[in-house]
Amino acid sequence: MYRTLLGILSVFGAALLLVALTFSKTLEAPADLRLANGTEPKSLDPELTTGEPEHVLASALFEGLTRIDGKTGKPVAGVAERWDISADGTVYTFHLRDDARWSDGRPVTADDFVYAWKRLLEPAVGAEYAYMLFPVALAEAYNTFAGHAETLEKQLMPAVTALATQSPLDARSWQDFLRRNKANDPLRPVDDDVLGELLARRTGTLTASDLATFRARLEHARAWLRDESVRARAHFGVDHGVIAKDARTLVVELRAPTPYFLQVLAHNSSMPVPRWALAAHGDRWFLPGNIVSNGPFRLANWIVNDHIRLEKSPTYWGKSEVRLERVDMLSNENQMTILNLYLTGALDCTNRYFPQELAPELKKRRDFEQAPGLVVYFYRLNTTRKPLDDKRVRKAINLAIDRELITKSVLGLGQAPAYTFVPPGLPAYTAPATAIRHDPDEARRLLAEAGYPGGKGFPRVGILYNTMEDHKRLAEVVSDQLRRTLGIEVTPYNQEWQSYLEAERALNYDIARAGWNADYADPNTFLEMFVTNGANNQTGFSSELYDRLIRLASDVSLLARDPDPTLAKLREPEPIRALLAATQSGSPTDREHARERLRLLLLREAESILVEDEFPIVPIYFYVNGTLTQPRVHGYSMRVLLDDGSFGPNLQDTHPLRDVWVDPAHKGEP
Amino acid sequence: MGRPGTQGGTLSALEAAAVAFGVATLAGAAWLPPKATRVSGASFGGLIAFALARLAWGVPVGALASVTFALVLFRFAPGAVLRRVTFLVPSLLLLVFVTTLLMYHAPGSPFAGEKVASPQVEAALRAHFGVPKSAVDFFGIYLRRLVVEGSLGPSVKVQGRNVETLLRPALPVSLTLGLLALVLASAVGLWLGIVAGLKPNSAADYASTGLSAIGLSLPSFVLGAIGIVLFALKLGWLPVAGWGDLRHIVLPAVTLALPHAAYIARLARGGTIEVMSQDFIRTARAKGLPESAVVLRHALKGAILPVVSYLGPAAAGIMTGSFVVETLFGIPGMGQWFVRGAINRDYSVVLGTALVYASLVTAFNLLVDLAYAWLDPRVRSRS
Amino acid sequence: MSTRVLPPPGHSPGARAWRRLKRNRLARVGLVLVTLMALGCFCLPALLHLDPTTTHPAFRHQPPSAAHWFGTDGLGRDYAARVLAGGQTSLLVGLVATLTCVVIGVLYGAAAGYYGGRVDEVMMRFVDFMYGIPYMFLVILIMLMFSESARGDPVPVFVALGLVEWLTMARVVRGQVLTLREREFVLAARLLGAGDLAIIARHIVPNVLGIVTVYATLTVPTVIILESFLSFLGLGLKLSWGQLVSEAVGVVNPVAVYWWLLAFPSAFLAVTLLCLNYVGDGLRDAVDPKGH
Amino acid sequence: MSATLPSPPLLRVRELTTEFRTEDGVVRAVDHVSFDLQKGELLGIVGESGSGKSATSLSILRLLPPQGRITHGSVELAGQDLLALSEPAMRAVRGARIAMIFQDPMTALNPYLRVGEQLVEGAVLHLGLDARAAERRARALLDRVRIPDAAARLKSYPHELSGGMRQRVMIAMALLCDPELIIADEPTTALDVTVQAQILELLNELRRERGLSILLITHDLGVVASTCDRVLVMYAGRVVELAPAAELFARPLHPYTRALMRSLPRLDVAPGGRLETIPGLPPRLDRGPFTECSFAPRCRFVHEACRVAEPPLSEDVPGRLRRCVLPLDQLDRAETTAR
Repeated sequence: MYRTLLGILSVFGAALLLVALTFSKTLEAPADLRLANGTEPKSLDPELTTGEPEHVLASALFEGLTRIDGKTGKPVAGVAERWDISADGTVYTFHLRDDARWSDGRPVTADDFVYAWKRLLEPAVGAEYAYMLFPVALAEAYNTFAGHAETLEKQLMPAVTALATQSPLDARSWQDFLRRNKANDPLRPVDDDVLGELLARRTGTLTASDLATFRARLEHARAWLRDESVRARAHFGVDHGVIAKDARTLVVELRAPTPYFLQVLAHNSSMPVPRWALAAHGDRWFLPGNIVSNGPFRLANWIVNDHIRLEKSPTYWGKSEVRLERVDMLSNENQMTILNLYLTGALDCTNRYFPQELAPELKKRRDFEQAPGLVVYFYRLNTTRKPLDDKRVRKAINLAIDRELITKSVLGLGQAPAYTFVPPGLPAYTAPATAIRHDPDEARRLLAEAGYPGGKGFPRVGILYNTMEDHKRLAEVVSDQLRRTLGIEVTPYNQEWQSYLEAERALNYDIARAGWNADYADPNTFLEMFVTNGANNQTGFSSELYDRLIRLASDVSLLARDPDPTLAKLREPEPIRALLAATQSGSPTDREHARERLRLLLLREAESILVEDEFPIVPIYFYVNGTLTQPRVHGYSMRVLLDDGSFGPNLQDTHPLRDVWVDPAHKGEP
Repeated sequence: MGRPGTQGGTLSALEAAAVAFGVATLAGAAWLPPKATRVSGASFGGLIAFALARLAWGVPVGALASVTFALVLFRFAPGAVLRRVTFLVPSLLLLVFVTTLLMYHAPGSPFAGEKVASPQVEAALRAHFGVPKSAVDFFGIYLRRLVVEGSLGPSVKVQGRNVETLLRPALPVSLTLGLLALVLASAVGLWLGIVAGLKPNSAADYASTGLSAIGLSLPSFVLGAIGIVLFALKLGWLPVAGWGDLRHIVLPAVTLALPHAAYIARLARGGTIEVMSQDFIRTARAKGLPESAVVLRHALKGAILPVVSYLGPAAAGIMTGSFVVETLFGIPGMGQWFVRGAINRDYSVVLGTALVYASLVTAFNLLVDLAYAWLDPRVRSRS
Repeated sequence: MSTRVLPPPGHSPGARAWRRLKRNRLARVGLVLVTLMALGCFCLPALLHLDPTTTHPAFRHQPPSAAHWFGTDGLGRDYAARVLAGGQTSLLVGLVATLTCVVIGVLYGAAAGYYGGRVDEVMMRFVDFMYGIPYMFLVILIMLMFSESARGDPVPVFVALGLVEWLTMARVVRGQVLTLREREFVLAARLLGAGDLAIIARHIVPNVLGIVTVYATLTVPTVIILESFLSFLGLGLKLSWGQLVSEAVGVVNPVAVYWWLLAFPSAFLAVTLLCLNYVGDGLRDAVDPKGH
Repeated sequence: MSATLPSPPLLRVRELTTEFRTEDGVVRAVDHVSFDLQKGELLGIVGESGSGKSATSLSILRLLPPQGRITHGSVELAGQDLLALSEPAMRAVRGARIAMIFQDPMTALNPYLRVGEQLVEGAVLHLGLDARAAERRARALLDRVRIPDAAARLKSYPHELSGGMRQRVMIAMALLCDPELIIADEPTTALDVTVQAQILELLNELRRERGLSILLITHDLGVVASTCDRVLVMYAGRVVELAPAAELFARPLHPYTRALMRSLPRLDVAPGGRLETIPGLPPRLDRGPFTECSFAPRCRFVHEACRVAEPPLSEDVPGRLRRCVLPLDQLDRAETTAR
């Protein structure tokens, strides 16, 4: 029997030994700053990352031509020490710093950028953020045209051939066919009026000859796309688009003037990558031991699912400005854990990862800071499904929701109720008039008009959200409001992320929660997605005018060709007509200025289609970002310094680590 | 359409046939004659040893080691063990295949991001990560990687890493936590249960019943949350979450152990009461043995037998229960991969964790069976 | 004759078990409490006109009061209504999943035990194989597969939980059947020419019902706990005790203490699970006084 | 009674009363039982199951299960009151001075321990032997109880031995510390008939060889007849008759003893004759205290006097005790008419 006891004891001993072994790892020196950084980063490859945690890390490890300044939130000189912009705003010449160095001591050269950008745009690499560089000439062609040509050849053309047997075809099935085959995406870059007319046909029928024309035009489009792609591959990075003049001079040619381009250059997608490290380690080049970086920090340690340790880079050109020696970025998604870690002093900054449900309580604390963000929270309505295919129903839903109550009592962080789609705060963009408001009586009237008086006969609809407590709470409130105001049965239900994405894309939902985060500070990032069959549209919403407005906004010179048909359909054509005239006269700066204002007005007209006529979406609120930060941490602010010396909100919630410091006097304080 | 998930729940004929074949193989192993079972058990054992040894020492040494191991198995291992091992390999294969099918038929692809990528990007990613559109093809690729390259495949969602590199640091963490919880659960459960069983209806009995009640009636994450409030937030004795020093392991291990401790206490109490009512205990007392000797020498073994047979399921429960605790306490263990892999559709991660879990559970069950045989001579002589 | 010599109690095994169960104080209390709990969850909401879904965001996080016995949650919903409604689904999931697992487990176990030999070995190896699959994993995958069409319907959860919990039941039943099939009455039935199905249905199944009842009683709490784990991962039911408890655990913090959010559903859950466990234990002792 | 015997008894049991708490109330399993056991004597205790024989033996060793309690009486071993001893002192008696052999050697031996381990522990404990000496002693004893290949058997587990072997191991275990008294509780019940005889023979041999006193508890009158010096008959927790074995079998004085004997197969009765059974069942002991003769409901000689009160034990024949009010001649007469 004593042997049994001995056995039990030895198991005990073995377990303890294992514990000891696990913990015998060398302990790190304590960090100056410990930040919550959300979920475990999937990659540190600046070109391939997509998530917020990865973005934060990439911005600390790498530096682009420009970087965002922590104080002003504006792009300032990064690897590029200065730059010249051509008079028409389409050619940027960057002069790289002499002392910009990789962490292995090599200089950062213009070639590194050319290499990185070509890599970003290389279709086989599969970078999701490739489109960030699309303002650069040939970039889009380089990245997508070959694929588009292939899609046309392998998918769309055989499908059209097969469809030809069913002609004549009514326009509804035609649009259905186009949506199913995702026909618009590959054809969007193709400038062909005949194709455009056929794609946009929503009434009448399509005859066999229409389809034959379409097929012939597709053949043309395919050939054009292929040729353009070949051209782009031959010239991009060599003598067109982006050119390394010498080791320290980089010339970038843009397709059209892009006011936010310097901002784009600070984004991780256009940061340089060390080509020798990639060659040596393949897709593991960013792991500890392999990584070479050029930013203010370097990677010291990476404990998966626990934390990433950054330390100040000794080769960074601006190292005298970097005041943090060691930073721990915690990988944890559990908001309550993060809050509790913060409150017990194990964390210096919660970032946005605190429980939203406690927002009203946390708001009262002095170490809590907040600022509106460029994010809109909305519901997609599936316009292809009954009864949501009726815009009166969609409007009724929009009117039945009490956004005021939601932002004040459910969210409570000071979020603004959203009656339009584009978040406020973007310079020079003013929101259009909107029909969305809280009006239960009108909502009931509209629903009755649509044939569901008092909700009678209204089929049960679901609100789909991805699994997360905050979305759940909101879906429950919204469904309750709809139920009580309209008398309709609404069931909130969740799916985890990947299923949810799948369901949204396949239009396999009635109402679906969504959020959209600005890629860059411009309304285009919000409005572009609702073009007909756009990949991110996902509502089935389709409006010819909307599509035309978005296209015109991307190149306002197109409007000058034949303005009247478009202007006739607009709500406020007069200011647009005036600006159109201004783009053709006056000084180049005036013209440039007029073009920009015209662009924004066109986008505004597009937005008004969403919120005044069609309602494919239900905007709910505009985000407020907040954080709890220990008082000893400085430079981690939700406010930025504006040009006029006053402070404004840190709209994109960016906090470059190089500009953060810790007050040593505060050390030791919990 | 293109994405695997949209096929819904229907199995293709090929997939169904493959599952049927797998089940048949598993069944066929039961009809192997003893000699063949020895051969297959030993060779499978060698195969598994090779898979592990190759990771540690590389192919040539690994091969040598595994051949030696197989020969040793063939020569010395008990038939029952070899029989188990014979079933193990087809089981694991079937497990991989069935899991692959489930993953492929679940909606959503691993390549869907928030912003829609073009079909070409997805195709490039599929080719790069070796995740074709058909489950059967994927199974083939996966097996080839496993057998030829000795790799569990690249993670789709955590770029630049193979599943084994992800799991290697996580496994000791989970094993430490799990083993500690198991030891804790056994120690506390046995102690309470035996004390309670020796004196039913005494204060000790009520105390242990009370503890079991708590352990049985609340999900572990509630216990963990209460622990956090009490010991981390109110008293400040222990950290809220994280991993790094010994203080970090206390709350998670206790949280994980408590429900099992409760169950073990119940089993041990029952076992003790039963053993103490046996005739041979009276015999021992009639010899004039002091009560301590009666309990330690004569009763303990019998009392812990039901507990031992529960250890197998308990180990499985602790391992699969660990991700709740790991999530709650932010511990970088296996469980997180397991859940996140399934939710992200990170196919290789899911299969890798499933394989590791299944092997661990099987190995532990085998150990438990051996321990049982060691403790109970009657079982030993029967097998 | 004298009253001293009593005839032996000539009751059926079922009646004897029932008598023993009634003598077990814990089991008796448990049975009463569980019954009360079920009655409360299913009848009280209708009687008291409690509505678990109507939100009043302005009145959120109210501590218990006369108006709201259990306070209100983060959306101002009456928490008593939610706890009771959650109880309905929790009890239902326990019941339905257990039924599923009983049906599969009894059929499978009976077949394995009855045919024995190699058939038994194969069937049991398959059970081992299933044990080898971490059960949570199976649940997650099954739920993922159904989540699209189900829209939060609890049925996939029922199915998923039933599908993973039948293994133990199958093992227990098989063990019983292995001994039963050697018994005289089975041999007699076979000599009389009864077919396998008839024997299983008429002789085997009724004789394992006792032990099946016991394990079924113990499966209910297991399933309820399992569902709470799923809820913790966001994969569970929309409104169940497990869901409420895991939501409450999500707001455990020192800033604002909403104790009622955790206390009430936990208490209901704990009492129910405990009672079910005691009833199960009592049943086991009653059906099989010698234990396992 | 003591006057008829020369030396003071080894074991002296007086008014021993043991009660059990059960689900249905308190049961008096042993009810004022008194008897003496002389050195070297073999006393048999006979009775149906549930008559209190085993409870008596367990009471002597104070090994009652937790729900049992000795409520009254005394047990003296060589003049020392065992019931007054402290628990450690009592442990020094168990195994060393009084050893016990249980009914079912299958369950009485610990299945998880080797025979050797179980054998030697008593010797180590009581005799202070070291492990090797204890093992030598155990081996010698196994030889003595005629277990072949004793050394190997020490390494065996109980389930590897046959029933008879196991009982021999039990006997060896009992003999290990040279006790003065062995209580054998139905030592042969679980064994084959042929083995039974061997075991009884062995016990008797050992008694003679070592001057042991043995208390043999059995329900088997045949066993008693062949081995015992004196016999105590118990019914419903009480002594109903006590007599030297030969006399008891020649002329049982209590209707219960007579009924018991008639239920035995006998060689002096023509084959084919029917064995008798005792009608009814023993009383349920939870119904006490007795207000009538406990055997009355089943007694074929029952009359009014039996219903009035419990009859006392009386020495109607010298050297013999019985608990019956029926005059001896009436009993004999009734017996012959019944035949």
